[in-house]
Amino acid sequence: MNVQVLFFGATADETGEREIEFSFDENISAERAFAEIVEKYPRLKAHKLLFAVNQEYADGGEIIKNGDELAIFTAVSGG
Amino acid sequence: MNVQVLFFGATADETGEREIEFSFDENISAERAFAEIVEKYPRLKAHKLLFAVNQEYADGGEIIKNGDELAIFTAVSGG
Amino acid sequence: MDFYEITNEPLNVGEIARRVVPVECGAIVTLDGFVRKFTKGRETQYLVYEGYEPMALKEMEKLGERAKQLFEIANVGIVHRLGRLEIGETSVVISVASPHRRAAFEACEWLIKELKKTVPIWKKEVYADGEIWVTGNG
Amino acid sequence: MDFYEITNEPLNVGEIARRVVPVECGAIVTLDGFVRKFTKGRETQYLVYEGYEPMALKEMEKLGERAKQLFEIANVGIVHRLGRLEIGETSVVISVASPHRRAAFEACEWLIKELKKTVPIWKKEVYADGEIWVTGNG
Repeated sequence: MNVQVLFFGATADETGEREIEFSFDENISAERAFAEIVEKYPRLKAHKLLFAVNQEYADGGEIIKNGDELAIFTAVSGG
Repeated sequence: MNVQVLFFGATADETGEREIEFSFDENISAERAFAEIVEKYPRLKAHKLLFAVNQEYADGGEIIKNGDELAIFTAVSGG
Repeated sequence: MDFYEITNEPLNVGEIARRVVPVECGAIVTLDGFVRKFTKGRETQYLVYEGYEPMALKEMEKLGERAKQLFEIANVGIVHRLGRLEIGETSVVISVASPHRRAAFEACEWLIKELKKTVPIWKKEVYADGEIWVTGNG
Repeated sequence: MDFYEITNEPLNVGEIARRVVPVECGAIVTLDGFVRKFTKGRETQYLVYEGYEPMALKEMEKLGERAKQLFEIANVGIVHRLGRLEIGETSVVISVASPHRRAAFEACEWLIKELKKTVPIWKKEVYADGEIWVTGNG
């Protein structure tokens, strides 16, 4: 099962990526999915991270489905 | 001794005047001066009036001088 | 730059707001007061604002100076329009620039409240069947 | 009309503010956030804003809907600019129209505070000797 993972700002700089494809086992939770991604890009651990699934803030309990859009970013600083 | 007296909005409508000359005895207080003006235009008594001397709100104790600019108007409603 | 103006021309809110910006500031709060179509359920056709101009300018400037003592703000701009105003036209713009937005919100709200109490400008509401000079709450 | 937009073009504060005006309203309060020259004493050359656009629009709309539940306001408009912004250029405009100005001030201040916490947009400050992605306070 494949998902898209998006990075922005500081997380895009740390990973060198803005958008990647990532494969997971079926029925993985958001919490585990994001942990796997962070393991692949350990420099992300230097930051306090926020996570979104399908353009909504994730609480970790979501079950990731094929084709979902995940995003990892730092605390927002717009305005 | 002569002063100018200005009316605005409702007080201009009540007096039919926007600007008049008025004569007073020397050393008259603002309180007495305004009372004399209101006596001449009794329709002003229908309103809660505010008074200014030389473009400053008057407390009544000011001594009116020749050439002063007096004004009588109702509670302001700008904005 | 602070400024206090009275004009018979239409007001450009954005242009007024930008004039209060110093380089060290990060936020402008602007109040844009305008002509309502309905006042207490009655339909207004248009408004006429009249002012005691030299005194109104003095009072506006006093308010700006007082606001700068009371709040941590950098600049204040107040522009009031006089004459006939149609529905939806801006009658007054108050812009406050400050490094921290909290002070700008507080000062802007304080300024419009005080302006309505002290600045000698009067509003006449014109209806289909008559007109009335609005009296403030003193 | 409520509206929530993200754009790469310069923002016209007055034009944005006027779009939130319904006929029954009497006041618009507008926050105009812009690029400061100095941040904590360090001189910024320019800023780059980046956003997760579809999510940012959703979050902005959620804020507007929540503000209309919390405050007695009529309309909300939020427009955020992205891309490179020079000193003094407007990055965000939040306009709130309401019959009574108190609610507009409160809602506008609440909206900018919440926007800075929840809307996925990031600011990079560029100095003469480096650049940094600003991290919010969560």
